Amino acid sequence: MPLLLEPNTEEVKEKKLYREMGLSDEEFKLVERILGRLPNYTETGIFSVMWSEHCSYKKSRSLLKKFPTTGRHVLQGPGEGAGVVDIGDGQAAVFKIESHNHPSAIEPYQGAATGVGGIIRDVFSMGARPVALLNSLRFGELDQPRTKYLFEEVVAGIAGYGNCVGVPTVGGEIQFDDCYKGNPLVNAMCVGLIDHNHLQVGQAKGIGNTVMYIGSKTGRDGIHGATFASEELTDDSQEDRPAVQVGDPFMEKLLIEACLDLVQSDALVGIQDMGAAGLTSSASEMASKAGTGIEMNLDLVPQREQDMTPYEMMLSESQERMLVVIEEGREQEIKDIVSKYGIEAVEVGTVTDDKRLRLTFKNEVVADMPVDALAEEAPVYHLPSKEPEAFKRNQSMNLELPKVKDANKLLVNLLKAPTIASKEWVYDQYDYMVQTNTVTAPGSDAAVIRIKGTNKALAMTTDCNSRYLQLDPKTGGEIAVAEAARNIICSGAEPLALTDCLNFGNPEKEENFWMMEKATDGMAEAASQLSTPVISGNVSLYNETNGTSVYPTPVVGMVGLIHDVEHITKQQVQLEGDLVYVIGETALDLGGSEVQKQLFGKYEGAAPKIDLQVEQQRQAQLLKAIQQGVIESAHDVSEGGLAVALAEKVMGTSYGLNVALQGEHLLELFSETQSRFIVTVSKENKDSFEQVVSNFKLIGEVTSGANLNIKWNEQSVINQNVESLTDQWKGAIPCLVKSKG
Amino acid sequence: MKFAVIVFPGSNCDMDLFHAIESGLGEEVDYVFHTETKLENYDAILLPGGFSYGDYLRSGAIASFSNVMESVKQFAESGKPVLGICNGFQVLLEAGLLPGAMKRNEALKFICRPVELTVENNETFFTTSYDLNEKVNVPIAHAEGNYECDEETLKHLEQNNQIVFRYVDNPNGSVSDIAGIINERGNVLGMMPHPERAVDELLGSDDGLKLFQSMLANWREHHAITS
Amino acid sequence: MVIKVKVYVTLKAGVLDPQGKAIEQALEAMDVNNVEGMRVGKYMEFHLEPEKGQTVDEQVTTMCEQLLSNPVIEDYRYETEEVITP
Amino acid sequence: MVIKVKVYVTLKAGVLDPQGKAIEQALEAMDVNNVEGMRVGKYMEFHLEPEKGQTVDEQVTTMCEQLLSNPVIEDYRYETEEVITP
Ligand SMILES: Nc1ncnc2c1ncn2[C@@H]1O[C@H](COP(=O)(O)OP(=O)(O)O)[C@@H](O)[C@H]1O
Ligand SMILES: [Mg+2]
Repeated sequence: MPLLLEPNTEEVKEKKLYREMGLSDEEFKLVERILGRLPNYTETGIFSVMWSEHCSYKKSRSLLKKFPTTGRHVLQGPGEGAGVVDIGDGQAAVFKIESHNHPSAIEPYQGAATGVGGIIRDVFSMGARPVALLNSLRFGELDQPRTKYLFEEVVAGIAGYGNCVGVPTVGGEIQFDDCYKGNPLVNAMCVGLIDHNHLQVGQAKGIGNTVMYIGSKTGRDGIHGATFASEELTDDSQEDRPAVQVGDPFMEKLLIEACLDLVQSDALVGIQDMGAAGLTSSASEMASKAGTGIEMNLDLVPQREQDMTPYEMMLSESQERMLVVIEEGREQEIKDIVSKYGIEAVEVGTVTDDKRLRLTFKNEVVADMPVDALAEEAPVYHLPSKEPEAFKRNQSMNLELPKVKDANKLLVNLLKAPTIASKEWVYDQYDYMVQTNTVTAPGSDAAVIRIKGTNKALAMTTDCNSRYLQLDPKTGGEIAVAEAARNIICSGAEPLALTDCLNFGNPEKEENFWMMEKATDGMAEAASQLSTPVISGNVSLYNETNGTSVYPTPVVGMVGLIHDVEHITKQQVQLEGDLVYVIGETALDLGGSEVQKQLFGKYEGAAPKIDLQVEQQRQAQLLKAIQQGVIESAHDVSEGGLAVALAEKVMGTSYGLNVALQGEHLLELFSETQSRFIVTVSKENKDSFEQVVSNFKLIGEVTSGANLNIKWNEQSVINQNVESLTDQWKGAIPCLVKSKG
Repeated sequence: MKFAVIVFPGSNCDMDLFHAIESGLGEEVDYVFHTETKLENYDAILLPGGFSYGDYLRSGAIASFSNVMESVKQFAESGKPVLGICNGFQVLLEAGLLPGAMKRNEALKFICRPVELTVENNETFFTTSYDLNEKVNVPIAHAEGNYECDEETLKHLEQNNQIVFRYVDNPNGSVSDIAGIINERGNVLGMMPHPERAVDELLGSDDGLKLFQSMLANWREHHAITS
Repeated sequence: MVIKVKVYVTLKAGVLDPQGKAIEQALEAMDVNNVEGMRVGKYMEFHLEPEKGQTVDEQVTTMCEQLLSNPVIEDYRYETEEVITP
Repeated sequence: MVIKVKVYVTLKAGVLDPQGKAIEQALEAMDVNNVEGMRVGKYMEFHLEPEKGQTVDEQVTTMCEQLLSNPVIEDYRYETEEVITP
C-alpha cells in the first residue's frame, strides 16, 4: 500500500516535513489551530501549495491593493481567471498575463509551452474564445551556449503550443541582460473575445450540484510546482525538480472547443481551469468564492499512473484539465457535449453547504479542512523594506553626454543589439495569422486584430524596460505603463485596461521589497493617470539565481480598442513626400539607456524622467489626430532614442528619410527621453495636424531614395543605406544564435 | 455552389476557410465533422489547415484514417473537386490522393510569413482566374512543408503539368520549389500556402480569393453545360 | 502472454534528413568532428496482446505499413519479445 | 576502424507522452484494440571514428547527455558495433 509509505501525521510535525513543502513553523502552527488538530500529510501538502506565494499572494497582496481596478469599461477586475473589459455592442475583451519562469529555466520548451497552455485556459474558462497570444521574455546575453539554448527552446515551446491550438501569437517583447542569465523570464498573455451574456465564473454554487472533471488524466507531473515557483532557483534545482509537466496542445484545442460549447449550456454553473496546484486550488477557490464546500471522491479522478495517492492527485499539475460545476441531474448533457470532442467528463464530487473541502479515498476521509482558510484567509505578510544604497547614488549622479566620434557606427551597433534588433527570427516561428484577423502583424508598435462582423479592432502590446526600474523603480514602473499605452495609441487605439506580471527577486530581502513597493506605486499612479485600470495579473517572486535577483520586471500587457478599422496606424512610413514630425522635446536622459550599455557596459544614473500629465495629454492629442485621419504612421521613441526610432520607421520599406536636427545632435539622436513620438503626415494634412497636436517639431521628409539621412548644422551625422541597415538589424539575432560558443 | 469544410480534431483553419467562402466568395458552406460519411450534397470538399491529431506521429497521418476520408476518396473518384490546404494537403498525401510526402522544413523551424508564388498552371479547375506565371502573395505557416518525392514521380508531375504553384524563394527545402500539386485527373489540389488567409486587402493580400473564384466559375460553367 | 514490440522507423536511404544534418552541425559547433552519417528516426514501443486469426507479425506489419511509417519516404523494422505477465 | 552507434531516446517513465496517446487512439479508430502503453521516442544512428584520448563510451555518453537527449525528461541508451571499413 503506497499510502503507508507516506509519513504519518506525527512524522510531519516531528520531522518538520512541512518545511520542505514550503510552510514555515508559524504557518504550520496556524494550520494546526485552524483544524483544531494536526494536519496529515495530504492536508499539509494542500495547505502548503494554497499558501504558497503563487496561489495566495501572501507577500504581495498589500501591494496589489494599490492598483486602480475599476473604470467605465471594466466588467470584471482581478479575482477571476482573467479580467474583462467592455468593447461595445455587447462584446467584451478578456485578458491576462502569467509567468512560467521557473519551469522554463529547468525545461525551456515544455516550461514555455505549458505557460502558454495555462494562460489560454484562464481565458476560455471565462467563456471567451482566445483570439491572440503575446509573450514577454527576458534572457541573459546571447553569448553563452546555455542562454542560446534557453532562448531557442522557449521560442520553440511557445510556437509549438500556440501554433497547434490555433491562437495567433501576435506580439511581445524580448530583452537581453546578464541579470536574467540563470533565471529567464517567460510571461505569456492571452486575449479572448466574448459576448457579455456568455461570461462565466469560477464558482461552485448550488448545494447538491455536481462537480465534474474534464480533460487529461492526472499523472505525477509537477507535484509541488506552485511551491517550486515560490522559491529561489539554486544549482540543485535541476536535480530535485518535480516531474516536468509536458503540454498536449492537441488536447487543449479539443478542450477549448468543448468548453466553448459547454458555456452555451445552462446546465453549467461554474468552470475553472486546474492551474497551479491543480485540483486543490480549483476546488477550494471555486467553493470559497461561492461560500460553499466541496466533497470529492478521489477514487473517481481519472488517473494516468498506477497507485496514485491523495497527496499526489491533489498536488499534481498535469496540464489540460478543467473543473466544472453542473446542475444536479444534468451530468449526461455535459458528457454528451464534450464527448463530441473525444473528451471525458467524470463526476468527482458534490457541492456542500459546510464550507469545507472534504476528500475521500478508498472509503476513508483523507482530508477535511475549511475552504476559506485555504483560499481567502491565507496569511498575509507585510515585509520590511529598505532603500538600496545604490538608489541614492544613482539619483545624484551627474551623467554626461558621452563623446561619440562616429554616430553612424553607434547607430548600427544599437540596431544590432539583441534587445533592439529585429525579432523576426522569433515571430517567424509563430503562426501570427491563424484566425485571419491579424491586421498589424508583429513588427509594429502594437499588434492589431480586427473583430469580424464589426468595424472594430483590438490593439495589444506588452512592455517593460527593467533597466529603468533597476535604477529607479517608481519612475520605471510609471514608464512601463506609459510605454504600453504609447504603443497602443500609436496603433490607433484607445487604451482600455492592463494586466501585469510582477517579476521580482526574493521579497524577503528588504531592498527587493522596497523595489516592489516603489514599482507598484509608479504603476498604480500611471494606470490612474492614463485611465487604464488593472484588471488581472500575476506575481512571480524569487527570480534569483544563487542569490542575485533579476532586475525588477513588472511586465505590463495592455489592450486598446480601435473604434474603426480606418484608424489602424502602423509604425512604418507609408508614402514619399510625407512630413516627418517629432512630438516632444529631448532632454539628457541616458540612465538605463541602450547607449550606456553599448558604451560603458553598465547602467547607472537616474532613469529618464516622466511627467504623467504631459504623457496623458500627448497621448490624447495623438489619438485624436489619428482618429481624424491626419496621421500616416506613428511610432514611439524608446530604447536607442530618436536615431533608432527613425531607422525603425523605414527599415523593411523602400523609403528613406531626410531629417535635419536642431539642438545638440548626440543628445537628440540617442537620449531616451520619455513621452515622445515620431509621426508622418501628408502635406495636405499639415495644418490639421498642427492644430490638433502641440509640442511638435517638423524635422524632415520621407524620400524615395532608400537612405536614412540625418543632418545637423548642414553636416551629415547619419547617412545609411536603409537596405543595409535592415539586413544588419534583421541578421543580428540569427547570427548570434548560430555563432559558436 | 455548396462547399464542405472538413473538421478533424485539431483542425484550426476550418473557421478561416469557412469565413473565406462565406464572406470572401459569398457562397454556401458547411462544417462537416470527421465522423460524417455523407458528402453527396456538396459540390466541393475543403480540407483545412491546422494540426489534426496534434500532428503527432506525422502530420496528416492519423487524420487520413478518419471516417470521413473514405467518403472524401469516393468524392474525389467521382471527379468532384477536393482542395487540401496546409495540413489538408498533408492529409491528402497520407491518404494517397496525391503523390509524395512531407518532411520537416529544412531549417527545422515552423515558418509563418507571406511568400510569393508563381502560378505554374492556370488551366486547372482551381486556377483559371490567374494568369500563367502570375506572381501571387499568399502566406505560409507550417513546420512540415518540405515536399519530397522520388525522381520518377517528379518527372511525371512535371510532364503532366501537375505542379500548380511554386515558391519564388523556396522557404522550406521542397523539391523543385513545389508549393502545390494537383492529381492527374485535375480535381484534387494540395497546397501548403493558405489562400484563405489572403482574401482581404485589410490583412495584406487578397490574391488567394482568385483560387476560390476559379472554383466557382468552373463549377458554374460545368453546371451550365450539364443542366 | 503479452508481446513487447519495438518499432524503428527511419528515412529511406537517399532521402535527405534535415534533422540529421542539423545535429551534425550542432556537433561540429561542439567541436565533435568525428561523427558522420547521422540519421534520425522514430522509436516506438508498445505491448500487444496476441489475437486469434492473426499472427503477431501480420498485425505488426499492417500497423507499420499503414500507420506507423510512411512507405513513401520511410523504412521500418521491428523486434518482438514475449513478456511474462504475473 | 569505424564504430556504428545506435542511440535510443525515450521519455522518462511518468512523463506524459501525448504522441503515444494519440497513436493509441488512432489505432482504436482502426479497430486495433489489443495495443497498450504506446510510447514514442527517437532513434538515431551514425558512424564514429574513434579518437585518441577518449573512449567511444565517453564520447557517446557526452553526446547523448549534451545534445541527443534532454536529460530533464528523457532517458537514453545506446549500442555500438564495429564496422569493418574496406
Ligand atoms: N517575443 C515576441 N513575440 C512576438 N513578437 C515579438 C516578440 N518580441 C518582439 N516582438 C515584436 O517585435 C516588434 C518590436 O518589439 P519591441 O522592440 O519590443 O517594440 P516596442 O519597443 O515598440 O514595444 C513588436 O511588434 C513586437 O510585438
Ligand atoms: Mg514602440
